[in-house]
Amino acid sequence: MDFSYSPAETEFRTALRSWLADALPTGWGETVFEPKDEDERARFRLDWERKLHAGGWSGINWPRAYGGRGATLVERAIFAEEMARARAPEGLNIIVGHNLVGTTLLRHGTEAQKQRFLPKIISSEEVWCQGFSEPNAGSDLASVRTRAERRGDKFIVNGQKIWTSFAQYADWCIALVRTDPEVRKHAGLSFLLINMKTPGITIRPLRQISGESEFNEMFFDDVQVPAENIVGEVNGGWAIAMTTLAFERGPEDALGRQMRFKQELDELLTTLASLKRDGGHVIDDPIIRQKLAKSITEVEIMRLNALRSISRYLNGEDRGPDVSLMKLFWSHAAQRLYDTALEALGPLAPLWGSAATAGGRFQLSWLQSKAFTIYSGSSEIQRNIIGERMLGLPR
Amino acid sequence: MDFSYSPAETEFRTALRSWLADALPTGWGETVFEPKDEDERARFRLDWERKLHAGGWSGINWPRAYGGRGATLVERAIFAEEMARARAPEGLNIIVGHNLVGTTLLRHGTEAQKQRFLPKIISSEEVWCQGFSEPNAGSDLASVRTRAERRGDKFIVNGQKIWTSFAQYADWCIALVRTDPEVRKHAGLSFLLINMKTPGITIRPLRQISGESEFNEMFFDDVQVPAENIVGEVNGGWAIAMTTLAFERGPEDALGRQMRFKQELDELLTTLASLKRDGGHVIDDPIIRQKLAKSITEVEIMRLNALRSISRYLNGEDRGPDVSLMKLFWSHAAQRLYDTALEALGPLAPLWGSAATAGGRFQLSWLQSKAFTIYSGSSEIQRNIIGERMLGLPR
Amino acid sequence: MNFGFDGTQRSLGDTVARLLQSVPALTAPDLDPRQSDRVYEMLAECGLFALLVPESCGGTGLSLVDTALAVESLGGGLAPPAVIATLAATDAIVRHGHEGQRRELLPKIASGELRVAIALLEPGCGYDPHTMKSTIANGRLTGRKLLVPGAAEADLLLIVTGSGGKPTLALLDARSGGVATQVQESLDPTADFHEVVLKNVAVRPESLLGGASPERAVERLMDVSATLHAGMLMGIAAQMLHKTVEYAKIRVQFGQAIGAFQAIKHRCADMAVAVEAGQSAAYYAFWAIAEDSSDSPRAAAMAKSYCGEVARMVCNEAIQVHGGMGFTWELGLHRYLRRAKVLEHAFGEGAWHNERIVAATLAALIPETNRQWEVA
Amino acid sequence: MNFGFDGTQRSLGDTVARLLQSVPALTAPDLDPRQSDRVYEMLAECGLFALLVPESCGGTGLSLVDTALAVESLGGGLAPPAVIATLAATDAIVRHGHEGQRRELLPKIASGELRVAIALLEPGCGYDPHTMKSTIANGRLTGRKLLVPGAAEADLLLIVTGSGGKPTLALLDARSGGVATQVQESLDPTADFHEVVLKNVAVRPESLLGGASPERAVERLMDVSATLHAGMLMGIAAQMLHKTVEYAKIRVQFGQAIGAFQAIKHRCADMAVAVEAGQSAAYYAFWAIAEDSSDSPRAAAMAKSYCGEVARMVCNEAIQVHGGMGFTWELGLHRYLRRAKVLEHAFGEGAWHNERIVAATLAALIPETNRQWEVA
Repeated sequence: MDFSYSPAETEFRTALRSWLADALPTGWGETVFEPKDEDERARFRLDWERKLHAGGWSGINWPRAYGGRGATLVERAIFAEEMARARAPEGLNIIVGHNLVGTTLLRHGTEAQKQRFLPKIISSEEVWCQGFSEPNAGSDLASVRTRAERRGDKFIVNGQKIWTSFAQYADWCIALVRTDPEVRKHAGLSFLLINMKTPGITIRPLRQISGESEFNEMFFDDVQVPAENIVGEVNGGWAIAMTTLAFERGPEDALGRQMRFKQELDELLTTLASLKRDGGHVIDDPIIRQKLAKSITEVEIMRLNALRSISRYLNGEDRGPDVSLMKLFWSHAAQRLYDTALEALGPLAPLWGSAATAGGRFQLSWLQSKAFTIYSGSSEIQRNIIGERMLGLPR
Repeated sequence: MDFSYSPAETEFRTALRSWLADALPTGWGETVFEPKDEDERARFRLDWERKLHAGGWSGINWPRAYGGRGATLVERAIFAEEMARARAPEGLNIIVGHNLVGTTLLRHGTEAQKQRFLPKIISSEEVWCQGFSEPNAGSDLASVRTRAERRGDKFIVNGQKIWTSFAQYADWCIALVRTDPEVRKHAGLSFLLINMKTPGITIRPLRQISGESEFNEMFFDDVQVPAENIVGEVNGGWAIAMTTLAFERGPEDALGRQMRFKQELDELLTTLASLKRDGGHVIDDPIIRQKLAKSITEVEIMRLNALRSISRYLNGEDRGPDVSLMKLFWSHAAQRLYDTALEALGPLAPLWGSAATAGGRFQLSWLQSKAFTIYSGSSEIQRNIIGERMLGLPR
Repeated sequence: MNFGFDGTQRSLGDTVARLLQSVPALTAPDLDPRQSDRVYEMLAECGLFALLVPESCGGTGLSLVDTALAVESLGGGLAPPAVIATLAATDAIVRHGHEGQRRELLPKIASGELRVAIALLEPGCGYDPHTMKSTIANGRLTGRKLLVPGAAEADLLLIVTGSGGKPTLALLDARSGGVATQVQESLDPTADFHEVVLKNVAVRPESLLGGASPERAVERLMDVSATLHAGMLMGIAAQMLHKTVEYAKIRVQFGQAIGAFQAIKHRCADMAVAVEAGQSAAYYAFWAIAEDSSDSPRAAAMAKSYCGEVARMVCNEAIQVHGGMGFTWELGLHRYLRRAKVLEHAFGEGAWHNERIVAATLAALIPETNRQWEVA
Repeated sequence: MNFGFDGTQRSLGDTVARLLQSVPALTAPDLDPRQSDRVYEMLAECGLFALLVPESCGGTGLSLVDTALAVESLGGGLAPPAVIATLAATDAIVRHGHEGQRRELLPKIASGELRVAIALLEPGCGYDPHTMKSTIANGRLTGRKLLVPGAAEADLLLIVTGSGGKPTLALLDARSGGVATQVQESLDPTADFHEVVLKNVAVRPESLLGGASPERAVERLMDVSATLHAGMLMGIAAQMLHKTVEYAKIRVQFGQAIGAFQAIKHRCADMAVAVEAGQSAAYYAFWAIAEDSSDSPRAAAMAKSYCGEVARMVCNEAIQVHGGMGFTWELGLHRYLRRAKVLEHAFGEGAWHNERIVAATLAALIPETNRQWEVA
């Protein structure tokens, strides 16, 4: 075990840190922030990703052949830390494009698919979305009903998807579709790459309880998909989707999220240090300090859990149910963090927007956090996976 | 809704209070306590029950015909409160004899059985134990295998029971036995009354994690039970056992337990008020006070939950899954209470016995509390009952 | 002794619940504070505001405990918090108003003609009425009040403030000179919160409540408000439990209703236990404050603290069991989540009331002299 | 950067685990403090006490992080806490002992010839070494120490005490004049706790640790001990998880293994998440104190607080899943429950360390001057 860094790793960190100092606007994270409007924010994040790419900091751990720089997993972790330190913006294409589509294609795509798609993911020229869940296939994902019928050199796709993040900004979609309705439900699924500009696709934004519309419903009406845009074999989609989900819940994702939670926790601590109530500083309230200590510890453990998984992969182990452990932990810990934030804000916690402490960011995050334990595989699904695949308990 | 008492109820309370003042030894609960030795304590409790009976305070809500005084449920509740106020000892025969056997016989016994058994329960001349669970029939109680074969005017009983409270002091046992192994498992059970002096019964004490041996294993080897000692019909035992369990978990039981938790909580508060640490009183620690507040509230709610159920019965409703709500609540709340007690005792919490704060009673109770969520129907079973029978969720 | 409600009490609860159900906008997903404009009038028409007014003043002459189920229905139906502010103010005037206030105001409150808003919170203060910065000096009240529900529509403001270093209650015309009211953005815009700025507002002695013991009037207002909030919170929790159980019966995954899975069934059972326990605490508090029982401050504190925790847990679990649908705007569960949160933070959160619970319990248990014992 | 253990580290863990398994009495149900008499010697024979001793003093010259898995095995195997007291004392002598102490004591510790007991707690005090009542004055130490594991068998006592108003460490012969040792009854008799009464015990200057900065030696001892305790707690938690999962696979009710029921399966999953998280915290603390990283006090505090909570939760759930068998004496789960509890209360409970975590975090995050900002 060794948490110290090699000279090469330290050099990587220094280079990134100095690049970030130049690339981010002056006053970033202190006086300058992301746009509030959702569409503007999406454009802002896409611009930021393109800037990262121009600087050579996009998809760093991908092979050089597809535009990456072949960075090690440790460098990937340093990357996450430095982004956190600089409070750099999140990306629009990171979660689906980089983490899901990229990694899935690297494992299961044909060489032609890799050549066609990977460079444009890394450059963020093409944004991706994920069409897996359906109204009746949520936790029970293998029940997807969206049909893809083979006609000549095309698949004809009909059906409905739901919870599609950023579909409104996406150029492409990975979709899990049913190609054989006659067989056992897991055995009749395929994995398609669908151009979002194809006629027959309708998007309807879904508002969340936070008021934002990160998610969408997607309707496919006789959508034509060229046959070469299948990943893997026909009816072999389930196993590929499982790879995708393992990356969705993996340490790369967890480190990115930890970055954001750490920023918000630090902001909470500095806010409470300056917030006065009944003549004292809120930060000095021993009851609140106990809860803060728990969140400080849990946010640190989020990072350590992710680093442990990365180290397991470095030491030759495969991705497995460890990703479910990680997701279950961070999702519930983050909910506790925002519950604590609102408790600490006290009598004025109900205020929203400009009148609220810290501009209402903790209230918004609190609302958003309610979804953490549901999306990307609900806590119930993660517990099944851990119980059965890791602990070996019977189904 | 009315928590005030009628003149008759107030008179009942006054009479009981003055009787208790006379009946309990001087200094009771302050300088005079129950014996520490388990056998001595059992005898002490039995003596106390007989004293209660002599004073006319035993089985007060039973019909006069069987030795009770036909008290109302409200008087029953006042009784529990006054016993708590006086820190009166628990009884040995209350939980099984009075609450389970008595109430079951009152509902399902023949007149002859009532005449024979009830007066001796109320007088504590005969102590009872409960032979329901078996090593392979715990949560899955309907799986009992102890066989009872009819031979002439007798049942011949063979098998093993477990978790039998106070079997070592008991004169009689209620037993759930299999009389028909061929039918569906719930349909082949009968409910027997077994004299513990019958040849063929062996008792082996089971030590609990607290070091005490409240429970036993019981082995039946060709035990002869007169045929008239069946309650209800042959193969009709399951429904009767369910009545018994509803009383085991009922408000009478809950009020008795609440009595003890309230005593211990008060003892904890007075202990912490006099306990000094680092120059201050432990009771002034704001972090500990938060946890104490929760336990104070929960112990009060235990009482209120029980009173609500009693009021439901008064208002004509039947006993139902409300008893599972009550048991689930008090068992977990009591565990939190003793966890809080040990936390509050702080660095010296590991001490035991005479060296420990308050003589180590909180440490013993903490150990004992681990069983609360398991016996009398585990929390998992209670949740099934509430989910299915109260909320109507599918099996 | 009977810890159950009688026919009249139950029927009041049902009436209010049905009436609110007839206004779909109340529980609609969108956060429009105006969607409930008509509700106050409807509730007045059905006699809600007359309940606590003595018969001699044109009311029904019931006690707070009679309203417990009605308040629960107000909570579950997402009635605006301004409604319970008027109920709490009615109790304050009945118990601590002088003859003039009772005679003049109560009949108009009973008929729905007068609405009262309660102003407690201030910037930089907690919930303790002793620490408020606003004060009455030389017959003038100056201060700044936050998160006052329904202040813009209110005819009267019941203001928790200080006078001569002691907490007091001033009952003022909302249109008095020097009163400025402005909408405040909040987590639950439908709670209709306002900031009220008070600048040298004239306060005549006859506008004060509580006569010679204004502190008792303030304490009672806090306890009554805490209890009413606890009741509202339990209404939300019961409603969330109900919706969750119904959803678990019809939502199918893996070939069966999700309510058959223990992961869901047992969670629903835990929600039911929490609702039962919270109701026990809330109902007892209603009884205790109605009877002015000596333990009523403690009972109110227990109810507010515990029911806030219950509502929080139940709302979170309700969203979780509803899965993806749970966090959509359209299903509207967020309305209950938001409302529960703002009620949790009104008239004392858990930690604040917990401290009061311990203090009250110790005061009853241990005579002050014993507190100084030491253990060797 | 590699947050994994190498072959040597893993093998050390396995060796200790196997060695302890060969002593069934260690985990037997009965609470006999003597059941583990031979264990100290066996561990010495396999070289455990040489690990932290520099090669120049006859040891293996490893660092604390190398012992993390071995400490976890000590926890899971219910090795007596006296074992880790000697390990913590070894670190104290290596880092803060003077040349004479190092040269004289370390070789004998390495060989198992010398055992060290650590005395911290005092009546009426908390965990803070600054508040101890025992003191050294005029070369004489007087005080009373409680819950000292293994004091009767120890050759040396490492005593946290005060001198000139500051915390300091005295390393004394356990048989010095004025030292009286007596067994203390405890929740876990197998932890072998003693009371140590010190009456005018002679303390020569060369018996002190830490040279010019004794406070740093005390702080380090607290952090090292907290971390070692966190490691032991995780050993218990991992062992309880393992036993619970194995039981859930074989115990049949309602016609299937209970591990198939979500009520049990999901609880096991939550236990696994807790164990993973606790190990993350504990392993990082081992690394941080081994490297003397600037965040090591915070890392140790996090590990002790969090792992105490994890072990508590996992032990409770383990008993629950085992049902009736869980609370029998014979199955012996109570041994782990008791041990976890006494370890939780040693070298700082959760609340105490939580306060340190917040203080350390704020100190790093906010320069002191900023603490005085006010919000309008």
